Amino acid sequence: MQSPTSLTLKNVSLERAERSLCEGFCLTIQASEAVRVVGENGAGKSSLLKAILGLIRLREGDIEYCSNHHMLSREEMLKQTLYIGHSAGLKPTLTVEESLRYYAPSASSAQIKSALGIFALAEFVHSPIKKLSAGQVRKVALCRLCLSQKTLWLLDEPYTALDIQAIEALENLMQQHLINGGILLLTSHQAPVSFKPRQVELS
Amino acid sequence: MSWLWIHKLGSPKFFYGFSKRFATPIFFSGLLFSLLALGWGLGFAPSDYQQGDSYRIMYIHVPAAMLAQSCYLAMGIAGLVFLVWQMKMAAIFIQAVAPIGAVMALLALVTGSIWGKPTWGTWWVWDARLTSVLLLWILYMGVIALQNSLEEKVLANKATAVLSLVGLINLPIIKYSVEWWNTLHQPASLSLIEKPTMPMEMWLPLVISILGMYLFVAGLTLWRMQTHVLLNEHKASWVKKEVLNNGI
Amino acid sequence: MAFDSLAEFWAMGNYGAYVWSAYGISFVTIAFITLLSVVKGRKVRAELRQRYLRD
Amino acid sequence: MTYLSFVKYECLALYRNKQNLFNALLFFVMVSLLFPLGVSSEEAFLAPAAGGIIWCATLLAVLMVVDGLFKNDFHDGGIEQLAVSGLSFAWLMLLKVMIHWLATIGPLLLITPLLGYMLFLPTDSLVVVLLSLLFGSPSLFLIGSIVAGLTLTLRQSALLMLVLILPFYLPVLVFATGAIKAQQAGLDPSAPLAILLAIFFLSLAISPLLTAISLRASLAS
Repeated sequence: MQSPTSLTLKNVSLERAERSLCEGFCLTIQASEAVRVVGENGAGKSSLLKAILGLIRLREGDIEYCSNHHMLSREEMLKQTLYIGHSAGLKPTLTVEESLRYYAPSASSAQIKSALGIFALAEFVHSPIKKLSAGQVRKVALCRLCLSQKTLWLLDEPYTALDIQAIEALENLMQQHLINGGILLLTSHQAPVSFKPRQVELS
Repeated sequence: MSWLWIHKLGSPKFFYGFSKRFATPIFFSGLLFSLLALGWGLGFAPSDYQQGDSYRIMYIHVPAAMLAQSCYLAMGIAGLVFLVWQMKMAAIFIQAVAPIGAVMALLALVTGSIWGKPTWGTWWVWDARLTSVLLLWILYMGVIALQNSLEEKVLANKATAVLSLVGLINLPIIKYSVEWWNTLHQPASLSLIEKPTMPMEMWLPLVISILGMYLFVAGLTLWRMQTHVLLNEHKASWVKKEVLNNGI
Repeated sequence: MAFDSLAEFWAMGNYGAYVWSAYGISFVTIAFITLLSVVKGRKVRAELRQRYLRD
Repeated sequence: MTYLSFVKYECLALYRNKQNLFNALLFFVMVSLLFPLGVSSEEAFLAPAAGGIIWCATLLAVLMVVDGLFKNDFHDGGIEQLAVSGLSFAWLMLLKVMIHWLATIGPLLLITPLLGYMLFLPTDSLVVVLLSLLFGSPSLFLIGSIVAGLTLTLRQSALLMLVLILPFYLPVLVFATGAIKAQQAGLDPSAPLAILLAIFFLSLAISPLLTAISLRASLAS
C-alpha cells in the first residue's frame, strides 16, 4: 500500500546538449521522506529537478505525482510544489517583504517577520533585494519555505552561500516539513548534518 | 496507411534511406527540365509584341519568385509540425530549406530589377510584388540569423520553428499590407506579366521551367537534409555503418 | 527558333545585356548554393568517417 | 503566487524601474527630432511626414522596450519561477506584456500632441495619430514578446531583434500611417484603423501561446 502522497519517476531518460544524463531512472518518494540526489558536476542533478517541474522535456518515461491517492496533472502538482533553483527569482528593486508577498500574498506581517527571524534577516524587512549579499538573497528565497504550505519541496543546492546558523535553520525547516507529511527532494554536494536523507546516485 | 507513411518519414533513419534513393533522380530530372525549358524559352519562344525579348527573363524570375514563396510556406508548416508533434525531421527541413529559399528570394529580386530596367526604365520601383519579395527575403535572413546565433541546437530548432510559424501566419497580412500601401502610393500599379495575352508557346516553357526548378530545389533540399540527418544522428549505429560503408 | 542567327540570339533584340546578366547571375548563384551544399555534405561525411575510425 | 499578486508586484517593480520607461520615452522623442534636424525643418516636408515620423519613432522605442521585456527576469530566475508557479504561464506573460504596454504607451500618447505640434502635424490629424497608436501599438508588443522570448539567451539581441521583427511590424506601420494619410487626403480613415484592430485581435490570439513556447524553449536551454 502506497502512502497517500508520492512522487514517482518511471524509467526517466534525460538528455542535455546531445549528452545522455540518465537512462531508465526510477525513483519513488513517499510522504515524510527526503531524497538527496548526488552526482558529479554536470551529472544532471539540476536537470532532473527541472524535468520533474516540466521545464525540460523527458526523452522517455513518466513522472507521476499522487495526492490522496489521486494522480494529479502537472499544473495541479505545480500548485503544491515549491522549487528553489540556482537563481533566487527575486526582483532586485522590490524589498524583502514585498518579494515574499509576491510569492505568498496571503502571508501575514507576523508570519513574514517570524520567517525572516529564522534566518536572522529581521532587520532587512524593508531593504531592497539589490542591497543584499548573495547569501542574504539566498536566505530570503528560503524564507518562502516557511510561508507557503506546499507539499513537494524541490531544492537545488540549497546550502550554497549559507552560513552555519542558516544551514541549521534550514535543516530544522526540512525536518518540520517531513514531520508534516511533506516530500523533499534536494540536490547538494554537502550532506545534511542533522538528518539522513535517502541518497540517490546520478552518474 | 498514408498516416503510417508520414509517421515513418519522421524517423531520421527511414527518411535517409528514402531520400537517398530519390534525391539524385529528382535533382537531375529537375536540372534537365530546367535546362530544357530555359533553352526553349530563350531560343524558341516567340518575342513579346510589347516587351520584345526582355520578357525572356521571366523564365527564371517567375520560378524563383514562386519557389521563394513555396519554400516559406513549407517552412512555416514544418514549424507548426515541429511544435505540435516534435518531429525532428521538421526542424531539419527548416534548417535545410531556409538558405535555398533565401537564394530564391534574392534571385527573384535581382532578376526582377534587371527586368524592370528595360520595362520601367529604372532598376527599382516600390512595386507591390518586388517589395513583398524583399520582405520575404528579410524573413528568410531572420530565420538563418537566428539559427546561427543560438548555440544550443534544441533551442535553435525550436526558435526557428516558432519564427517560421509566426512568419507563415503573418505572410498573408504582410502581402496584403504591401499591396494596400502600394495602391495608396501608385494608383496605376505596374505589372511585368500580362497574363491573358500570353500565347501557348510562351507559357508552356514557363510551366516546364517552374516544374523543373521545383524538382531541382526538392532534390537539393533532400540532399541537404541528408547531411543534417547524419550530423544530428551521428551517435546512431546506422549512421556509422552508412558513413563507413558508402564512403563519400 | 525565334532568332534568325546566333548573333541575333546573343543580342536578344537589344536586350542582351539584361537577359544574359539575369541568367548569368541566376546560374552562378544556384551553382554556388548547390556546390556549397555538396561540399558541406562531403565535409560532414569525411569528418564523421574520421571520428568513427578514430574510436 | 496568485495572478493578483503577480500584477501588483510587477507594477511595483516597473514603477521602481521608472528610469527605464523614461529612457524609452526620451528615445522616442530623440528619434522624432532626428527628422527635422537631419532632413528638413520646413513645414512643407514635416506636416505630411509627421505621422510617419511619430510611428517610426514609436516602432523603434517599442523595439527597445520589448528587447528588455523578459531579460532581467530571465537572468534572476523570475521567469523560471513563473513557469513552475502552477498558474497559466501564457496568461502571466500576457498580463506582463499588457502592463508594460500600458506603462510605455501611456506616457507616449501623452507626449505625442506636443511632439505633433513641433512637427507641424495638422491638428485635425492628431486624433487619428493617437487612435492609430492606441490600436496599433498593442500588436507591436504582442508580436515583439514572441521574438523577445526567442532571443533571450543572447547577450547582444537588439540588432538581431530588429531583423527578425521588422517584417512583422511592417503591416502595423503601413496601416497606421495609411490611416493618417487617408485622413490628410480627406478620406475616411476608419478602414485602416479597423484593420489595425483586426491585427491586434489576431496577435492577441496567437501571441500568449507562442510567447510561452518561446520562453519555455529558452528556459530549457
